[in-house]
Amino acid sequence: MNDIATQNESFRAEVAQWLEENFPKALKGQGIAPFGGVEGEISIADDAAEWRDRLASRGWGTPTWPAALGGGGLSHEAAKVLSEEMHKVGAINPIPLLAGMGVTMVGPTILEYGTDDQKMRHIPGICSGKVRWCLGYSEPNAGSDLASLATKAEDNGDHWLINGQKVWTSGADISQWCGALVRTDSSVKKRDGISFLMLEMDQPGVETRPIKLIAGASPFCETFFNDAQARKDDLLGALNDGWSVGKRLLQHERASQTGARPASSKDSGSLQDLAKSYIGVDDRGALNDADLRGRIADHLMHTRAHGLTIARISAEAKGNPEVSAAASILKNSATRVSQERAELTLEFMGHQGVGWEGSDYSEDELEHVRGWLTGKAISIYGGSFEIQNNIIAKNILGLPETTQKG
Amino acid sequence: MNDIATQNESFRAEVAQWLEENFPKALKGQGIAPFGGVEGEISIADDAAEWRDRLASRGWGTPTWPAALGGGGLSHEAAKVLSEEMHKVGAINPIPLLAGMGVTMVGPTILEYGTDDQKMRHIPGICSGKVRWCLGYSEPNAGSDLASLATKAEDNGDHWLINGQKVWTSGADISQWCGALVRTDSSVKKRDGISFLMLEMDQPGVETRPIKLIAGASPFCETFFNDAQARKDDLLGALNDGWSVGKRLLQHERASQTGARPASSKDSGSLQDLAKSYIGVDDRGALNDADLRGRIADHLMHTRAHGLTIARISAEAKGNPEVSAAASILKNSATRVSQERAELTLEFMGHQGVGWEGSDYSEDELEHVRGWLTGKAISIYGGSFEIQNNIIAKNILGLPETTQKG
Amino acid sequence: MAALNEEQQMIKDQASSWVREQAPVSSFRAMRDQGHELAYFPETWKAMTEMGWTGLLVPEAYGGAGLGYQTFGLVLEQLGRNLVASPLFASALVGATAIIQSGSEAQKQEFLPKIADGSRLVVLASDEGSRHDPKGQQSVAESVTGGYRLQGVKRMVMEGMAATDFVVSAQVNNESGASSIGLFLVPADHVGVSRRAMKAMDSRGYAAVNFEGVELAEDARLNGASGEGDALDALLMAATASLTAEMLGTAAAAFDMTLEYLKTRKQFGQIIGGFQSLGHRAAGLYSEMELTRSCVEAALKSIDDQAENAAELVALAKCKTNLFLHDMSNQLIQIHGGIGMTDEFDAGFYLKRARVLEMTFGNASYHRDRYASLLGF
Amino acid sequence: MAALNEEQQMIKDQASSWVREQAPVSSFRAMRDQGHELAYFPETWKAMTEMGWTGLLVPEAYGGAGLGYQTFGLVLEQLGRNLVASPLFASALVGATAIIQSGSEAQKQEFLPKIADGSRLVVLASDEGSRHDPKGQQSVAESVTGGYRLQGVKRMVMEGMAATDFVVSAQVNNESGASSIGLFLVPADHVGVSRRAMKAMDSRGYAAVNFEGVELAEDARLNGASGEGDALDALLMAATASLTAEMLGTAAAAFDMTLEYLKTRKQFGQIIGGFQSLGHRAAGLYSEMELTRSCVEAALKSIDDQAENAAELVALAKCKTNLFLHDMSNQLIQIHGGIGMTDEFDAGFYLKRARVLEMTFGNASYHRDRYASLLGF
Repeated sequence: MNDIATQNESFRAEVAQWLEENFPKALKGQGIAPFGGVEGEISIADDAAEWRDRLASRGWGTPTWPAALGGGGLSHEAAKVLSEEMHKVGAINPIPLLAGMGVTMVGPTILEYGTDDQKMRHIPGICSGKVRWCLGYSEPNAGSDLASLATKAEDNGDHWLINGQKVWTSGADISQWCGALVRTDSSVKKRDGISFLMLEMDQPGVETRPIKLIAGASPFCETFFNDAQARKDDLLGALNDGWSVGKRLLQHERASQTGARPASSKDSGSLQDLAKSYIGVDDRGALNDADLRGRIADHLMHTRAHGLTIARISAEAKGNPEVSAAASILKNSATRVSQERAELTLEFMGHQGVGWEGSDYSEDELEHVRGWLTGKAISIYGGSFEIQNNIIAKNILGLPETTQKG
Repeated sequence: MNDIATQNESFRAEVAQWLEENFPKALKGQGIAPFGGVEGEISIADDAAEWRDRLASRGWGTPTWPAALGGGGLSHEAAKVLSEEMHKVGAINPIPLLAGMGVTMVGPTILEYGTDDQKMRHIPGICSGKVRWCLGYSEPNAGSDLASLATKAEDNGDHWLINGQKVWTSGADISQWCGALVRTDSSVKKRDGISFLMLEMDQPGVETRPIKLIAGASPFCETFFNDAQARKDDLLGALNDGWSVGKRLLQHERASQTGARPASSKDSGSLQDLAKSYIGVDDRGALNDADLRGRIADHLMHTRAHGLTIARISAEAKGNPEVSAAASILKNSATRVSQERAELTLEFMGHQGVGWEGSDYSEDELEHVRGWLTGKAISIYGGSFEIQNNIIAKNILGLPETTQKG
Repeated sequence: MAALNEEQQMIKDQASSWVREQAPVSSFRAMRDQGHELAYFPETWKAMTEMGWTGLLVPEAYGGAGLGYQTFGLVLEQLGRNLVASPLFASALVGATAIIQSGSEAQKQEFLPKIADGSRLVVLASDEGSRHDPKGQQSVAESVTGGYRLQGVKRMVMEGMAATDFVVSAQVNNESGASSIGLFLVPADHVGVSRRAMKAMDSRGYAAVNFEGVELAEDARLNGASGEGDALDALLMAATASLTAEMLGTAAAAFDMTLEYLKTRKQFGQIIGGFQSLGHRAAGLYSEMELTRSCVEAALKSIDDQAENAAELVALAKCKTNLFLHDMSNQLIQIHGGIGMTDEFDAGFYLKRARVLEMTFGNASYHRDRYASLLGF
Repeated sequence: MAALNEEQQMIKDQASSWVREQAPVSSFRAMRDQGHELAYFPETWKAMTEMGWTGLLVPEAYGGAGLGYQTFGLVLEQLGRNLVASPLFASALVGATAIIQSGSEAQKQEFLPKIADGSRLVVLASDEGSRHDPKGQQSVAESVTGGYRLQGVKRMVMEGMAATDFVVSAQVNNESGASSIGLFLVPADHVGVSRRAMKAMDSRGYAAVNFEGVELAEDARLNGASGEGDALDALLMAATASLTAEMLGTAAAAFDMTLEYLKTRKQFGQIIGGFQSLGHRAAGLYSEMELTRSCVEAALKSIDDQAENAAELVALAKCKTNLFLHDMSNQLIQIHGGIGMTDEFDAGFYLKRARVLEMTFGNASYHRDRYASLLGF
């Protein structure tokens, strides 16, 4: 066993003991719902808050971030050990959930582009799980074509003055901070006049309005800026260079979306067992609907291929989950896994797969339906299915650009 | 029964009697192979020639064409009656096969665009089945983008002088005449300087070279024009207006391709029976491969939907098989039917579906394989799959053009 | 569109303009938002009655127009376009068909005029478990002196809360001991009948109906024209063929909305319909719609003609409309992007309705299997 | 590409440059045009022997390198790229595996060194009818005094004309009367063995081999490491996993040719790869190739590791490579258009080879069914 391996094993023992002493067993297997009807401040149960604070005190909510800023200062290997040990005892890290876009997207981008002052002011709050971030990207007329955004930030001497409207700001109504792409120069080509600005949500010039979706209530908001303000020194990256900052942030997003998520949080059992429970099997144990059986097998094979590909790409990157060009491939593949699974589930549930509410349907069945609807967005947000294919064609395969530059 | 119906029924009786007296029973169900190793002149068996000449004497090889030009002068209804009666006795009309592109494409276009003199000179030969036509369209660097063709025709006072190269001239080596798109003005936009020229193949300036395909020998040729000549009055349509003439001709081609053809001429039995003979059935009579069974069912449903659509569109056009915008839909749908059928056939034949020659494979099996390969061209020629989709998007749906004009 | 005769053209035009003017999707939205118990507006139903749609199928002798399924299909297609909610399909088509196909003269006289004038709603109660499985009925009609005792639970009964009468399918034991499936007319207020609304995702009217030892007279049975075993099968064929017309309308409206969006939405400085991948996708969907329409029309015609190959054509039409509506409803959302995900926009209604329609009378797997069996493989 | 160790990287590089420089597709074309009896060039085989590929799997004790399937897969992938014809797969992989997995010490000593030096070609003779159906063997090895009498006809035997020895599968009756499948080593020149070449569309070497009352001694049987019933299954798993590496190479080359064409061919005044529908198609194919590669590598690793889930991973890999190679070979032709249809261009070779590879050791339906069964549904 080499030195690093020895270190990891001793770290593993340390983590195990710490968890034994600090993780409240009552929270075993429980996440902390980040969404859903919460208004104003995030309030969570006392033992959850306690667990959050203990984890944050070691920096383990954001294990690979610098210890000086509130992170754990761990190597990727050590972080993997931590994650494995937490998984063993059913401990879920609540901080990425609580920090909104803070841990997965804004934080890594601040660490990369931020000034020392910005890091000191913003990173510790994210690491603590107490400051929640949302993102102001899309606008009603700037969806996939983000570069045509119109929300304006004017330099008002000692602050930025912001006017405009964003949509799909997830969790805007419960976030303390927002990272927004704003137009700071209208005289140049679309991408060139954009900056990345960080601003507080709790101010008179900011108004949020939740969006109801086809699946019902949602975390998404419309967000209106009417003379909202931001500090002069809360521009992330250079003035008018927000496009590259924002694009980098989206790569972090894509990387975080490459794992296929189940259509419903209850969706932990195997798809084939669930299908069997609705359809039954013949005397050789095969599903009683040969056609559906073949399609479920195809789906499960695709799911497995997707998982093997994540593992392979991660292994090739030697454990360092670097943002890579493969992210677009995995994003589309993850989309297919999720949406296909949801459609198949609906299909084999049959009459029980079209319920909306009421006692005729089990809670699981209703959740499958809502999850199926919610999941339709996966191929739209974070760079639509079509946009990912453009990226693959152009960036990976080197084919000529087919669209005008945004 | 109205007047027209009465007329049709009496015509039906006339046809039946004529067939009884004139159709050689030995030719029942036999076509006359238009392709395959034939060189120089078309030579066919005596009884086939006799049948061709008898049919031509009534103009019934081209039943709806004007009687004065050698056609049958029949209404579409009467032509349908003729076709039904011929089908009943197994009589196949050899003239479209013998005339190459004459009956299906060149003839209708001459009838539409030709001068009286051109009609008198060219149509009777087509109706007789003795003059075979080929088409000079594609060039090595002008495939789907036909308008970029480079073969040039210069006005040499009393004749046109032609230089250049064509490819995919089907049957060029056995045709007497060629309808070619040629560039007559290089100074204008690509489409605007093209003319449609008719020329004799049997002259020193024309050389043909057969193309071997992935399925083996083929009717296709490369055709080289080195100072070939054409009569001044054999320009079809106006000078430099060949694009619209040629496009119209392609619409006739597309219309003739909308029926799905079986992958192999031996492919007359039902697909499902053939599959059963290779795979067997279970005790409820279902194919022993449930997965393949579902895909064959899907294919047969698509095939039927395709057939119903041809019937519907023809009924809507009140029996007049007018060239319509729907041709592109039907072309792509026919392609799918043919290619899918060929792939499924190969698949269920298994080991017997990968043979190339020799006694280990039946003649039918080998023909299926060759037909499968030949059929790969269906989605390429006559306007590729992609070109048809462009046409549907633009001409039927009214979406903006995505490609630069050819 | 098949060539229509003058009467059909008139009925189609009437339906088309009524739907456009009187029954926009906003009307369906209003009904959904109110959480209306019946899941349709009585005034909608009244208008349909006045236009004579409730009597389209009913023979003239019983107060109807005596027209066929192709004609009814024209109306259903228009209704499908705007997701118009009413018991027209459930009663004036399915209920009427049951009685026309299998009713005695007395049953016809009692029910058909009232179906035609809209005063009685006669609907089919057949499905039970999670899958459409007409041969697998668990409900039983036991022969008792003077009639039958009916026992069973039916689910996803269309317009089951509004119904005045049910056509109930159940296993009946023959004298020989073999069992077949019979159809029975049961008033909704009969002793032993109870029902509750089921809330499906398409916000339409469904009920779970319980038949608990329901005592029926001999003449409650629909004996069937062609032997008792075929009554449910014949009824489902006509009902399924007709449903595909509504599905086609729903899918066609989804296509039209999508095409309109492709022609107006700009991204990256151009109309998005000019992006070739979207243009080709639209071309593919349109082509599929054309093929589907041919199948729907052929299926309806085969019912009118009582054609020998009707069973094949109905399986074909249902499978094809299922597949097309499935793809089309997904693309409706995908191409509209974020706006398509919002409840404020109508796309979600079409998506939810699509899945219910797909499942109704058998999903694609069901009809694919049926088609293969009918073709003998 | 999985992270390779130094030795693997070296072998891969060697294979890659040898294939590029010494075995272009034109070499396969020359072999096809000559109608070569063995369907490979002896000098190709000699070169492979000299590079040590014939001994890659053979344990060091028997004169080989003792490397694993992942390493062999690297070579096969490169060979697949240029359709290199040789008995390497049939003998040095399949034949060697049979003996390594199931041979006695004596059999190993007799055969392995000669497989490694290329002097003996030991190939599997198993398939019989038109479908891959290892459980449905019709060949029978009857127990007779002192051994077996073998009777059967094998078809599509890879490199069956060149083989010096066959590994023949056949039903054997146990003492209990139950039957299982056994493997037998039979010299090609044994009395009762006859063969003729089968001309398949990929122009590779196949034979139909007839075993007519072939008398075998007891020790002709490969007894199998883990019970007699599993020998064929274990052999087919390793062979199938390895074949997917070759298939991946073939598909990847087809992809590369297509991509190159997309970047150079002009139509309508622009590079055709700039047409979005083609760009997206290429993106889809590339993505599918990435997923397929992961499955292939996992399957090979599972064989090396003798992993418990190897059967699942092999079914997964074969199904995925079948589907991808199928699509890719069709798109190779479609995107190349007319030129792709000509025999002068190489696309047809890939298309024809693709269908043979798809069918070999089971088509997609076969492995889809197997995967579902392994997952218990």
